[in-house]
Amino acid sequence: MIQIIVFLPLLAAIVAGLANRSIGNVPAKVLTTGALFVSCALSWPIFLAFMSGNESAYVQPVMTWVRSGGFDFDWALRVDTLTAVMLVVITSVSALVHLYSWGYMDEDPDQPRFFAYLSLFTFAMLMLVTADNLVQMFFGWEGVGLASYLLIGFWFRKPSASAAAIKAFVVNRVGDLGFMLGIFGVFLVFGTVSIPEILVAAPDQAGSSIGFLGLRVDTMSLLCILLFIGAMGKSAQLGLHTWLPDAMEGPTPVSALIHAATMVTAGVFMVCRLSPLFETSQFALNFVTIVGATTAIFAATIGLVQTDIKRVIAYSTCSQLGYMFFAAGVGAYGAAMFHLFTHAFFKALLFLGAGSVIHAMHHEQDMRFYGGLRKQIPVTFWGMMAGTLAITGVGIVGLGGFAGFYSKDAIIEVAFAADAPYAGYAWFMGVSAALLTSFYSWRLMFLTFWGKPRWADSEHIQHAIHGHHNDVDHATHAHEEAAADNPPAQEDAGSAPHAHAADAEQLPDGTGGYHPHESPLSMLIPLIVLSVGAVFAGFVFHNFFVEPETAGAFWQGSLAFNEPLMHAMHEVPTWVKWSSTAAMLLGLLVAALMYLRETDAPRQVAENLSPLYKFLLNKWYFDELYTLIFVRPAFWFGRIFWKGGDKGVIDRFGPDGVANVVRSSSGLAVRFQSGYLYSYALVMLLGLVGLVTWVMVR
Amino acid sequence: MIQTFAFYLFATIVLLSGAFTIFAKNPVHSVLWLILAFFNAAGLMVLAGAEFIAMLLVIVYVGAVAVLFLFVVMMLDIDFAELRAGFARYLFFGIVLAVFLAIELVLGLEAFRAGAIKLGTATSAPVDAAVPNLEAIGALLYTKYVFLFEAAGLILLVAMIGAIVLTHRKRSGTRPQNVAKQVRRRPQDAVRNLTPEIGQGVDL
Amino acid sequence: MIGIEHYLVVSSILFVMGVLGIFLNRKNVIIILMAIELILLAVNINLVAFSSALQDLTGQIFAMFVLTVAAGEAAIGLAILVIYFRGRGTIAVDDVNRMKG
Amino acid sequence: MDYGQSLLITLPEIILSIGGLVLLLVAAWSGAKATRAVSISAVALLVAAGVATLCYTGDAFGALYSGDQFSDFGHVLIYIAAAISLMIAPRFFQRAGLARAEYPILILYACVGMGMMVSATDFLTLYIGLELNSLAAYVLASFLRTDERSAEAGLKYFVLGALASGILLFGMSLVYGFTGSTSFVAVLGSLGGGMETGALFGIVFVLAGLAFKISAVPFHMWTPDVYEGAPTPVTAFFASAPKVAATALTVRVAVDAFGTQTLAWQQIIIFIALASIILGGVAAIGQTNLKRLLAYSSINNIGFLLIGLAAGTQEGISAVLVYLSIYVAMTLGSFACIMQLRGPDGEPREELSDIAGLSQTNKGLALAMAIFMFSLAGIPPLFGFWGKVVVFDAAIGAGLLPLAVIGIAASVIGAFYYIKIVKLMYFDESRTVLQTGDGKALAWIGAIMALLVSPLGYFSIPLLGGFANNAASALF
Amino acid sequence: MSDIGFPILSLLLAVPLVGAAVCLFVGASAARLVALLATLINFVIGIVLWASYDPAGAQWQFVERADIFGPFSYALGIDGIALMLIMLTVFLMPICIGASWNAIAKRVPEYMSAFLFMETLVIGVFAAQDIFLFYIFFEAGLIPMYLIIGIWGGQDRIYAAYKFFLYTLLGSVLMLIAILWMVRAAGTAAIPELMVYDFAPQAQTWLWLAFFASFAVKMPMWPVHTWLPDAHVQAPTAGSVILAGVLLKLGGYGMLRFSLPMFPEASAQFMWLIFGLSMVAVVYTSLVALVQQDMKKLIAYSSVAHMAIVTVGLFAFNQQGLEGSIILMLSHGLVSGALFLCVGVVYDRLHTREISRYGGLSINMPTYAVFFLLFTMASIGLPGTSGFVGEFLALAGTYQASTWAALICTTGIILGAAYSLYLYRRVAFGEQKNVDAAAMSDLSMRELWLLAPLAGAALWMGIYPESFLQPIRRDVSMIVERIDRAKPASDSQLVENVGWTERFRTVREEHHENTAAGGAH
Repeated sequence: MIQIIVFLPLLAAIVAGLANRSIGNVPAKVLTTGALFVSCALSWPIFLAFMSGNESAYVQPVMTWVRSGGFDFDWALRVDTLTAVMLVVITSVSALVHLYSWGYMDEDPDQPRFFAYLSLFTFAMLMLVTADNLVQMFFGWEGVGLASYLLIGFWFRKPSASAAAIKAFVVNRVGDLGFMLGIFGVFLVFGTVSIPEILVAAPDQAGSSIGFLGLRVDTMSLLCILLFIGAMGKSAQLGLHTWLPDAMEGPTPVSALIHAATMVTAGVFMVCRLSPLFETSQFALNFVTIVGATTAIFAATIGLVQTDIKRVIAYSTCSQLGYMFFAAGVGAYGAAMFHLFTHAFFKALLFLGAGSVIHAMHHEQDMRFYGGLRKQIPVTFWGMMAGTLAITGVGIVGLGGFAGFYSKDAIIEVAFAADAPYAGYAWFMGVSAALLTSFYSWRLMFLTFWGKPRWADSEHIQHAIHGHHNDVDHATHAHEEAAADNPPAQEDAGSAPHAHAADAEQLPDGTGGYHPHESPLSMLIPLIVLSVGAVFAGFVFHNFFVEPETAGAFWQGSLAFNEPLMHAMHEVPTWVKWSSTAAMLLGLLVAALMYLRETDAPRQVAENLSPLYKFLLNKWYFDELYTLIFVRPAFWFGRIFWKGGDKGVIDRFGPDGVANVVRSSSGLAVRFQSGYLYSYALVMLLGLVGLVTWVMVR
Repeated sequence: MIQTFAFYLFATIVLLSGAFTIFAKNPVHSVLWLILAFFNAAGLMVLAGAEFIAMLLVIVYVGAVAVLFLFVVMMLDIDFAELRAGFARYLFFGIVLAVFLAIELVLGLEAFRAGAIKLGTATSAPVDAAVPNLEAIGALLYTKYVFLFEAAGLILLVAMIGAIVLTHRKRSGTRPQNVAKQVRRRPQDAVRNLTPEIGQGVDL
Repeated sequence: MIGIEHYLVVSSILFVMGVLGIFLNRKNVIIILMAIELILLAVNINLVAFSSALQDLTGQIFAMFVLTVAAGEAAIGLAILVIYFRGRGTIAVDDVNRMKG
Repeated sequence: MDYGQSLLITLPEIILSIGGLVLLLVAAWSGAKATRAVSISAVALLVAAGVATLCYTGDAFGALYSGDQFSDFGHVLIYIAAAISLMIAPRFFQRAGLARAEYPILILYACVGMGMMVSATDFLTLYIGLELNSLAAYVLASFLRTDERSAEAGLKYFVLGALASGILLFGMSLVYGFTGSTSFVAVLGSLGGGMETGALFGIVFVLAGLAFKISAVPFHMWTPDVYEGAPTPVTAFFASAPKVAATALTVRVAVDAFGTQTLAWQQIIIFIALASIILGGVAAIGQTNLKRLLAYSSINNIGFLLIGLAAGTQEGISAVLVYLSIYVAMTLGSFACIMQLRGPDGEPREELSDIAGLSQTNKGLALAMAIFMFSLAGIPPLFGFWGKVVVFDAAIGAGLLPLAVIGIAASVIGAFYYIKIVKLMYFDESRTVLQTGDGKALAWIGAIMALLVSPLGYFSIPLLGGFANNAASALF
Repeated sequence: MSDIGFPILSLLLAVPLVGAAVCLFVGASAARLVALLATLINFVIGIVLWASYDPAGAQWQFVERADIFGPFSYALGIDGIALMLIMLTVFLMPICIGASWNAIAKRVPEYMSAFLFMETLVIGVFAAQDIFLFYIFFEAGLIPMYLIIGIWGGQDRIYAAYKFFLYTLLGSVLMLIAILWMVRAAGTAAIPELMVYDFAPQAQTWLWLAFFASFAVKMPMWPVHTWLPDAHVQAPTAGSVILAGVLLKLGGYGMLRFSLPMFPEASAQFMWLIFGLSMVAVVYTSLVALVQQDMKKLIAYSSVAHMAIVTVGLFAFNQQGLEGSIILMLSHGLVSGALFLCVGVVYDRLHTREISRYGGLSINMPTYAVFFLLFTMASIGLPGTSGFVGEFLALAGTYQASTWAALICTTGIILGAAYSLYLYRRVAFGEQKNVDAAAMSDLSMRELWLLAPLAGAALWMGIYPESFLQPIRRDVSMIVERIDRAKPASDSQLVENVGWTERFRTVREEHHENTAAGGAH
């Protein structure tokens, strides 16, 4: 059964990908989507079986892979609780995204390719979560990277899309470097890369030391940190996060599936999967905590000022991943997984909702050109609302709430409860980030759905109105989007834009005469389904994931479930329990104030705090920094090595130099052969005298 | 004593005339100096008790070789004035080198060593005082060295062939008398009558 | 008897003189031929002197062969010189450099 | 001394001498018409002499002449080379209007001289043989007497050759004086008991004189000019048979006469070997004339040969002989190819630029030439490589590792110009349309030599190696 | 005689040789057919060979031997490593012929002949059991390659041909001296016997260096790599394929067959030299590749970087490193060859290799783009492709030997991704900037048939590498066993249960001990 779940998407991807021109669009779409729904349908029973405790972990071998002097790893599918959770997340979201894409990608000429990529991604992700050994996990790891690359660059005519695709791949590879070294180290230390065996053997190695780069370091800390670097890359944590916002160049369903629900959570999954390993190194856990907590707040600050609807959600994702990590860092792996689970639903929902908005707004992604869409696209609105409520963690302590309320608040509480060294920092950051999350989420909602329409100035809308639009026009849009990517810094998110107003037909209502229409059913159904998830997932599943009494049985040891910690979480003071709710309310309040009441306030704030605003708008200048210290020097050194090194030194003094020496000495020798008898005789005499002298002095 | 005096006389003249041979500006003079050198060398050989070789030297070199040189010098009709110019180019370097070699040789051969030079001991063809030089050489030449003697003959043969091959040429420019042709010639072949028109000329 | 070393010195100097004659001469090939004869003369003096010192006739035989060969050599040399002169109209050493490099 | 036995042992020389005389008479009577017949007879004589040489072994005329296996090897190789030089010649001289019967006769007498050289066990024999060969060679070099270059070649060859034989003679006289004998055996014995400086000088002078004959640096100066100026068949002859004779002679002198004073000459040989390899390689790069280039190539190859000699072991000598055989095949083949190049007017062409694009006009010729060039460069799988292997192997066996390393590294320089010829033939476009092919003899000889140095040559290794080993063992 | 009662290796050598001879005497179209036929027959023979090879049998199989002279003999025989490399050769050869089908228009018979001759030589290198025979085959490869580059190459073909020829010749002549010395010292020229002969450690040092001179150039290692970009750029497509696919493997094969088992102590002594050069190579050439404007040059530089990983793997002194290196060599042979083919496909259409002249090829050449992507991914070692298995194992082995080397060389996966994807982006993505490039047609059937087998092989090797690991396992473990005695100390030694407080303490003394034991630092 598990084989079908995993390989059916692959099969579909291959068929749709290779035979796309012979079978046509619709069969390809049907095939891939159908395959995913089958997978999904088969996954839920597995999950339910684990929930009911009827099933225990097992491994389904597939094929030999590599056997190299004890470095042995095979293709095998491991199913346990952790996998089961991921299975349902992946297959469900993926199936829904496939369905959604029917509508969203309807106008695209390359649909089979798109669906093939999506299915390929799903396959790789499934391989990742079912991995029995680290290398297969790495296979999935890189496989999803490939799919992500392909999907980000799906509209490959857009320069920005292909650039973003490369960026995603390369930055991920930086993380993979750590992952690979981690695997090597694991093999060196344990003599195996089989995950269960490592987890069993790990405690024995606690406290041992190992050489690394001439240093002598704690073995387990080293291994965990190396592996965690891999997780940082994939999960876009601080430092390696820069690819994620750019990845929004891909079609929106991709953002929903890959860059929100599944792939980016692979890092969290990995840390949870290897939680017994991480448990042996407090240092590594501290590292995870700090990175997670910092990312949570860092990404949230950037999210505050972004104007592109997808980018706001992307930073939100980044931030939420930070939550998951610091949850894992303080030892609450269950909570991390729980947040992963719920987040998958509500973040996919948000993205798909955003996609629906974008679809309705004719590929305009700038929120400054939205406004008042509440009535135009109600289903989308309500879906987005559900997502927002979920992500901001709306709920009442003791009674219940949306999905985020259970998962995110659990994390914040457990951070407070844990006695890990940096838990306090994590808690504070968590609460602060919750405040910011609430603010930017509501800002998004208010800018999009409330207020007056501000569409008229959007070039996309202008295009639509003036009939310039045609079906294969994404690339053209892309250029404009790229141009609009970096709006003038002074221009605040909330203020009415005037950049493109020149030739706009000024209608009083700001619609420019454009009438957004609701998305087709294929897009709405996923929204609705996910909304259900966003609303109920927390309530339904929190017992299994985090409740100390029941969760232990649920996890079956597939992650290091810390029951005392979970107990402690329930024992935190009441103010702590309310703190996140309070933060959420505060954020909502400020957002409402700024974007519903005093619509001029954002601009004033931006002007008053101009340096900070610019700093945030430019994403803490990470891209600029990396360009400065990595990209430019790489090219610079490349040119130096090429022109200066290869040509200027090696060739010049090597082959060319030798050739020149030989050639010039040839000239000399030839000149010596002057043709004159006496010089010939002289040379002979010289030789004779030389030889005689030599034998005399010897 | 007289031997020593004669040796030094001969030796000095040999060396001097050798030097003049090289440095003389007129090749004819060179040849004459060379002849002088040969004569004196023959004297040195006589002193060493090799009468036959000494005579041979005079006969072969002076009688044949040197005359050949002289002959060629004359025959080639060389503009001697043009050849007068000096040595230039490698003069200094060459002399230094030559002197160096000479010094090395002299030193190396240990002519100035206190004791006598230690030569090898000969066994192959000892000199028998009773047998005259000429006879002894003849006896050796026609027995032990007969093979080489014949080969030396071949050398002369090759030299002869070579000289002929290289220098002999059929004179194509000469016009020898052909009597038969002259006799066969008839007037009607040799004479023809023409009546040229004015201004046309005659076509020969 | 005159010591062998005296002969050796004379022949050495003569030999070197002959060699000198070959490469110091720029103008006339005939002189080169004569220089060669000087070298052979030096060798002959050497051989005869050794023959006498060793009381061994081989040296004299050798000298005889050298003489023979020298005669042949002179003939060939002059023949070559003649055809060279025919072709070029000169026997100046400086002109003998059609081929070089 | 048994004259009958001696005469049998020297039979090859006698056959050639008398045969030569007869042919001379024939030529004198019939003039140029007989050239062809004389040439064929001369080849026949060489074959007969070759057979004769293999029939009898032993010392002849006291210790003047030795008909051992070493000399057999030398004889046969020389006769083969000479025969080929005869076979490739007729058309060339015909075209030059100089088809003369003296050419084969001079070759025959040169062969007599060379035969004496390789068999010499006495300095007297050595000298006579050498001079016989040299005098014939001087004449041959200037054989195209109306050609200025030919005459100049002859003149240069003569003057420098006479100087060299003067040096050689002076050395021999010293050796004679300081050892008391001209016989190799006696010299060997005498030197075994210690050595006077005079004898040492003798050795140096003798080696210098011989180095001239094999055209080793720094006594090589004549080589390019003579090779260029001499008629091409003569150049082919110079590059093959006399090289064999002189090398064999040098080997014999070094081993048989000076073998007890190895240290005295080993370093000299090493020096001139390396100098030859390097200079031969370097100077060839700047050449534009094919014959001149091959002259430098021969200098280069002599360097490799001398490495085998420098080893001074039986193995080394065997290697020298193997190398020599392969070298003869390569060099004769190359000349056979060059002689097939003719301009539109039928005149021989020998400039490097003439062969540009040859592979398009005459595939077979270009292929053969390429084979020779790669072989000369010592690139496997061509047979020239094997020669280098045995030589360097011998050097290593004698513990001369630095020599081997430097020598082989310097061989790369040589490769530079060999592949330049290949480049010209294969990569460049032809500028002049050449007539190629000049009779079947040349084509056949080129083809056979190409086959010999092609990988098929490896099949001859057991045979060649065996002969060479036997020959070398005769010296020890 | 061989295990199957038939001199199959000789047959493998003879078929292309005969083909080469025949080609010289026939016309262009017949020569193409002859060449294709000969290579296909050889491929079939290769499959038979693989099928008859018994991984559990004797170490050397299909042994043939004929003494020639002294220690020199015509001896053939293969182990698993050689088998794999021979398979690579016979697999690539028909593809090369196919790639030259239309691209080569002038002097076709000679071209085909040169290629077939090359095949014989390369197979000979892998099959030779006599060290002289090995050398002959090894060196002889210069000739056909010189001609291929020089006659059928691009603009600067003559410079490139010269550089290729002389560079590699200089490298290998020193090896010849070493070989002669070894044969003399060991008294045998048989490679199997030499592989178990213990040379004195001092002698090993210079012998190793002599071999290194040759193999480093062939490999090519930094800084003697500069012939490769020139040779690749100028060579015709099939020439590049065979150069990258097979000829570069000769260096690795040599190290595997000679340097390591014959000179274990010297190998250990020079481990840091290898590591140092390789580390430089990975970073240096990757960065250089990043700034290339010429497609072939870029791929050529990437070859240098990949080969550097091969060398570190080889000198890691453990099973993973060696096996990884071998797989990486095989993989690189397939993938690099395929990439050159991909360049050739567009070159045939537009006659330029300048990257900027292309763009947006995914639009008009979708199938091509898919293949190109696949090979790009295999080149950067995406798991599931052949490149991954090789790189991963090699680096895993390296990590055990030196964490520094592993770290630096692993950066190659980042840089590799950067330059490869950057290339792909400029060629296949973006707008169609040039009208002529946009008008190019997609892969023809012939081209598809050339690329598809390579793609299949690359995936097969990535997904089920056991097919390729199994035959070499025993041979590699024998090498590992042999060199184990000289294994240098690693800087990644595990020390059990040192106290928690000592973490991140720099233990300089210990470090120095390690390096001292590990040889030159």
